[in-house]
Amino acid sequence: GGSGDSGSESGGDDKLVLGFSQVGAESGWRTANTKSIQESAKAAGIELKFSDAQGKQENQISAIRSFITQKVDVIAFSPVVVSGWDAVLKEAKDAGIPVILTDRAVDAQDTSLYESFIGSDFVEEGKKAGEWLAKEYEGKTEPVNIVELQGTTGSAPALDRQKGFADAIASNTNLKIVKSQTGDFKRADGKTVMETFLQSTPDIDVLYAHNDDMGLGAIEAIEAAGKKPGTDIKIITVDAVKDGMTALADGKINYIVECSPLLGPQLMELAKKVDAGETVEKRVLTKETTFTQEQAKTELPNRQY
Amino acid sequence: MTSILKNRLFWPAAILVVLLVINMFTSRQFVTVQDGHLFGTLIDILRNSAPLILVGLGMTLVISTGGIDLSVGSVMAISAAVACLLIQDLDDQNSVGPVLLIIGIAIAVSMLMGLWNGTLVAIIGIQPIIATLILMVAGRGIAQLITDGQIINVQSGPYATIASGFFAALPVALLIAVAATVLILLLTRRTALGLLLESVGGSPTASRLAGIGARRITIMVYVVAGGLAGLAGLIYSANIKSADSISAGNLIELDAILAVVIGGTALVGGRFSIAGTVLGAVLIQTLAVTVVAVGIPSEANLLFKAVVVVALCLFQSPTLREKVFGRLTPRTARAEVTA
Amino acid sequence: MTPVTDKGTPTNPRRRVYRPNAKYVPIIATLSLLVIMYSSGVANYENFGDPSVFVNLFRDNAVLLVVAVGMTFVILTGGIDLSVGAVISLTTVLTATLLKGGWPPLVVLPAVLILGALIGAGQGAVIHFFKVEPFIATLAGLFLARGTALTINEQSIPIRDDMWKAISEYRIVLAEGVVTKPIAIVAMLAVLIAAVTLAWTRFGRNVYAIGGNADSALLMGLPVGRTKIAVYTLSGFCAALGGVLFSINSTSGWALQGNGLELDAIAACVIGGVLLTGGSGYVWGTLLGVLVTGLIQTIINFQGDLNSAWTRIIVGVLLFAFIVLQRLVTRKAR
Amino acid sequence: MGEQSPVLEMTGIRKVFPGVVALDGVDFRMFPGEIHALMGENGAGKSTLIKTLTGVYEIDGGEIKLGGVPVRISGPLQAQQAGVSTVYQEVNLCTNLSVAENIFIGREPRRFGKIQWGRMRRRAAELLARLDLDLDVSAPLSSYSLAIQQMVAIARAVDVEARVLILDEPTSSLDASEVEQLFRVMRQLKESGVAILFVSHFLDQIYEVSDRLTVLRNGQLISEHRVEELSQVQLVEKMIGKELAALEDLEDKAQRNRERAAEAKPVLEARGLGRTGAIAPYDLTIHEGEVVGLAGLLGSGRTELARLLFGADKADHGELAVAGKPVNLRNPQVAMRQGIAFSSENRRTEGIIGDLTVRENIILALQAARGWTRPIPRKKQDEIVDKYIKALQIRPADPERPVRNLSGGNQQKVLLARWLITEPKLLIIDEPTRGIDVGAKAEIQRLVAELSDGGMAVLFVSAELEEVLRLSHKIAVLRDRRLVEELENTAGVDADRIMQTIASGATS
Ligand SMILES: Nc1ncnc2c1ncn2[C@@H]1O[C@H](COP(=O)(O)OP(=O)(O)OP(=O)(O)O)[C@@H](O)[C@H]1O
Ligand SMILES: Nc1ncnc2c1ncn2[C@@H]1O[C@H](COP(=O)(O)OP(=O)(O)OP(=O)(O)O)[C@@H](O)[C@H]1O
Ligand SMILES: [Mg+2]
Ligand SMILES: [Mg+2]
Repeated sequence: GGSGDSGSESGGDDKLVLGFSQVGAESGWRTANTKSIQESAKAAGIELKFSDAQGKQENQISAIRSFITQKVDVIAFSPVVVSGWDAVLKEAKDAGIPVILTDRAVDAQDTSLYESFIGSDFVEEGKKAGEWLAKEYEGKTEPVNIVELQGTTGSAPALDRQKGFADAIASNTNLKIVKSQTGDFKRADGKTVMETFLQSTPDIDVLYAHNDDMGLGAIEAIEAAGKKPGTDIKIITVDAVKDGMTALADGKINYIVECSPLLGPQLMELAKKVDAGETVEKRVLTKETTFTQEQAKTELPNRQY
Repeated sequence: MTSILKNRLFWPAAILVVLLVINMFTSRQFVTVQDGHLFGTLIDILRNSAPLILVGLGMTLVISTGGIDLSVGSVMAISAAVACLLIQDLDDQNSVGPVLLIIGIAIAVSMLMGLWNGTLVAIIGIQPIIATLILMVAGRGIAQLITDGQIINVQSGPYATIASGFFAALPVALLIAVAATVLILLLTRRTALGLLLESVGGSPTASRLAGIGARRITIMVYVVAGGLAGLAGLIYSANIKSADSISAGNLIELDAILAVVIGGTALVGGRFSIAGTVLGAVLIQTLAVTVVAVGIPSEANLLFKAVVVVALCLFQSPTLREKVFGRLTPRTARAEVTA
Repeated sequence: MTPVTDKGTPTNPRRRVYRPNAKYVPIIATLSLLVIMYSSGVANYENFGDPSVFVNLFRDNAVLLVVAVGMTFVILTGGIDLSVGAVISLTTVLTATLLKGGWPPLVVLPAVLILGALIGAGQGAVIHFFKVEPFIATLAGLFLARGTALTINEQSIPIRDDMWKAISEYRIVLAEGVVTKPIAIVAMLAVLIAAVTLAWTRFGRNVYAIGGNADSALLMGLPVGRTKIAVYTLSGFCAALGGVLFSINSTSGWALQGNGLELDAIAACVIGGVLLTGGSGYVWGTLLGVLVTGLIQTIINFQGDLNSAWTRIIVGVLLFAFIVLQRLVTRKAR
Repeated sequence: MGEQSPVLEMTGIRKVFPGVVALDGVDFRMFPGEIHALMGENGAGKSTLIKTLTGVYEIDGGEIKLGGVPVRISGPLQAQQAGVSTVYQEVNLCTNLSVAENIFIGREPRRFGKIQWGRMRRRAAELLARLDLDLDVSAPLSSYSLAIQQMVAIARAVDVEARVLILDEPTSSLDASEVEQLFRVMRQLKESGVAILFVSHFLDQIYEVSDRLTVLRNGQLISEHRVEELSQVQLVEKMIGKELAALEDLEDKAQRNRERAAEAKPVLEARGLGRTGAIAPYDLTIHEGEVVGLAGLLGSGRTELARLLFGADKADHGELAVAGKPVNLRNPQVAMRQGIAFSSENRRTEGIIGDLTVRENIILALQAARGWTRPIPRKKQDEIVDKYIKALQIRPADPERPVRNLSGGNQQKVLLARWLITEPKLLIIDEPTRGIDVGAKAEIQRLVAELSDGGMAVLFVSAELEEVLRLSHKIAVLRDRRLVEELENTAGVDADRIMQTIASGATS
């Protein structure tokens, strides 16, 4: 089982109590994120109150309120959605509990409502992907047909990765997104959507998938259509989970922008500081990078998720 | 002519044909022969419909008894998780025998899940929607436990075959769906099961007094639905050569119920149509493909789906049909009265 | 000759003794199980006994409660409304968009409520006039409402309107350290009004009659069509009201809001003893059903060490235990 | 009365269902203050005519005038508003609601829009008292037997201020005293100028209350008469369109030899069998070839007694032996395996399965007994079904028609057929002749006699005492849900003797 240690009900001691509300468990990435947080909390000697919102904002709001009722020392959460946190954050502030955002930002007007935001920048990720592509086709003039597999319609990573990518390739007129459709961040949907792309679009040169899973599904479809992924169709994805890295090392994916779920240690450090009343940076970026096929080969053995 | 128009399945079939024609134009290969087997959009659609058809078949039987099964998606996830977990541990993932055995185990586990549902409904007497909701919620948790929240990859040739292989020029997944359909048809129409199901769904009290063992039949139906969902889960996971416990069969219960209703089976139970469900399932899959092929932006997908469903349910409505087509046959007598 | 009267007890008195409360047995059973569940929470978790935990149930589940109230009417007629979650999302998106566009809040509020009612009425009309199954008609409504919301704006939109924010932040102090929010009051009012409507008005009784047997109701000369359309209108209105409460609770609008809420609402009704086949159940039951699901969620939150997998399993197990116990208790009492 | 103008006038009414012309140019009229009987065999179109009048069906031709004004009634609600109050043939009430509500729903007493429950209950109780009923009006209707439900439906209809009151077979499961109450109320209403349309298959009842009658046959109007103009024999001839000789022949056969095998083996023995709150423990033995009749008033527990013998309800006292061996009838399946068959009085909710065809409904019990793995071959099905459609004169004689579309009487015949084909050792029939026309009733009685001659044991429950007396070897009398006496049906036993037993509790 992936459950953490049993949070003993030892209210009396001065152990730091951290309430963490996770978005859900919509992907392997998210599970790794959860694990990282649970393990690093244990390592750091922090008592973790964990709650899974199952993708619903209302659950998350009530979880945070429940943390307030339970009088935890620090609250951290990965917001399901960008807006709508003003009221509950204010409640936390009034109760004197500092809040740290992880992974996704909020658009609260009053930034004093939270102490810090630690996580990746999705727009930046899209941009990195676009920049690599622009570089790859630098100086070439023949049209390049790109298809895009979007994440869940309306979700922040999907919107931002789409935007960052589009911005980065905007100046190269020969790079054109010919089809863009949601694959819901799922492998199976990635495969079926790619099948249809292949049937309805004659020359696909590049596939940009908003996560590894959809890309991996699409690879299946490309192979079934008798083409070589990575060669006939260049593939860029985001995340860099182990399966994606394997495919990258095998040459089936060309480029992966990392979006690291392992922000547990950084979060615990922040929590301790915040609890101690130290001032912390408002924006902490997760340590992450990008991978080419060569880099993947060396990195692959170290991947744990 | 009018008798064709009156058939409940006419309009779903007509819409299916329209969608297929659209796909014929948008796709480069609608049906061709490639590497000795059929290939193209049509084949993709049929192959990808297989899980929904299987789940829909089970759902039809459950609905015919006046029940409903929300847990099918979770059962799919469990079955896929069990199969992939076991295959992963095989010494030789490509040996056929053990893989078949594992498939058997996964289906048996799924049927056990069905037995659980059936027991809650028939023995304890819980309303089906809530009885199966329990497994819907908990089942996915169980699947997540089995896979430890990660995606389990397998590299088994025989396993992948059930989703993407071909046999006699036809996709294996489609053949499985066809076989299941034929089996269910035989089971319901060549034995008395169909009659007894419709009777239980039509009036449980009257059926009991006619000496029908409604309990046993109800349990059996949930077991069959579980088994079929398990099979669907295997095809789903074989298609991507991995077990994804979170997305496998997510929300498929809605599509399956929709397929059943489009196919002309009433949700209150009673008369059911297997062929209708299959048609409904293929229609839903075609719709999904058409949305991509036509390039409808993803934020408008739902609107497009809504338009088709609205059109469909209006066309299928007997009253509307009478109002529109009834005019074709003049009713002088009636005109007199109303005048 | 044996005196007939003493052993062959006249039937009336006996019936009078147990029949009337027989119909309240499910509710009483549910209530007692709820109390047991709450007490075991208090026994097991620190701070669980804090009155605000219980009071917060109403605030945290206000939206669900309002929607479930509307759903209760629909289910009582033997129908179902799958569109409520989508109507919520459309309402929040519209509210946020209109408020952002500078519309006065006092115009936006009635506008979105009326829109919700109209969507419901449309569905009801399709169901009644064209004899379309409620499931498929409201599923189409779901696609339509959420599709519209998505096309209006895919992203979440913050609400900066002063009135909305003021209501959102307004606290009602019930006792020392126990506060609640206006949305909870609105939700309880909805329950109250619904209960009165169902028990004391002709419309309410027609709802039960139609659920019991729609054909008979028609032959008895009840306005079946009108009532059916009315319940879907009501459900649409409640969903829109739920949407407004949602937008107040989260001061934002988002097209994916309320995803799957229809199932939660249906489940709450059914847990509360409303029969899906129609004609039997009470709004009070629905209230209890909502509290049960809310309490399960609270227990999970207090447990605090469950990952997603275990969360689901524990929710399932609690639900199972509750439903089976409820079933056994009511069966015994019959 | 002739000089008066009719309150209701229907001319040239035509109604076509797919495959059947149910009404073919029927004229029908009613005058204020008359009781008008609508007569005809099963499936003649009586109920259909009523439903076209109240707007349940849209007419395909013809005209309806109320009080001389042409009207278009689009549904029961409009019919009620136009002053037409109806009790339909199948009891159409909402069993999930209380008795009081069923009487008042749609016109509940209100103040400021709020229903006055107390007043409603009081008025309901008063109304029922008029029909000599004492019920707990706040109990759900489902806790009462079908006969009571029928009385409640009547109470509802007679309370509505109406110009025209329609009663479609209201007496089919009432016993003599209830019928008397009903007639009393009908006469009162007639005095006050209400026109009452009355349908019944009991000729005696027709002659007792009606002023005038209209005969339908095969959806066509045959004739209209003043009741005293027409003898019973003439009436029946008009209904069936044949000379009556054949019918009398049937009646004769039904008169039968009731002395039967003293040495016959018992098929079923109940010792102290009972169910708390339903029926007090009773002893009952039924022998091979014996017809046992159950007599009693409305709600005396006949149905409850019979249900225990089929496992439809579970007994909580006593024991039961079938063919000498003790058995526990846990459910109907067990009973069927013991060779017991039971046809319920409530054909609509406990009998037919409306969506299924006549054929499927007929073979259902036999198929259930064989199990789902052994389907009855289609050819055999057709044979059996054809045989019984002919034998019981089920009309229309189309086995593939959904049974829901059959007339009430024909549905009843389908149910009988369902149980007859299982060839049971003991046949329990609760109100088998409910809603069945004269010809078919004689036919069914003859059938019962014949079956018992062939060795089948029959438990016969009927509200019609005549019928019970004619058929039974032995009569068990119930009162207040207690079996009070068992009588050999010898020469001295007649209706009076039984009524006396019922009235006094027991004689011995
Ligand atoms: N909804 C329907 N659809 C098709 N046929 C119908 C329908 N209702 C009635 N019929 C047919 O119309 C004819 C007249 O039926 P109706 O119910 O009026 O007979 P009835 O005179 O009331 O008989 P009974 O004495 O048995 O009640 C029958 O042949 C019946 O099968
Ligand atoms: N006069 C009455 N007062 C109160 N309850 C009654 C009365 N008559 C019948 N009932 C109810 O109806 C049911 C009658 O039982 P049952 O059906 O066995 O009667 P029955 O002898 O078959 O009479 P019938 O079927 O003619 O009504 C009982 O459950 C009882 O609750
Ligand atoms: Mg009739
Ligand atoms: Mg009876």
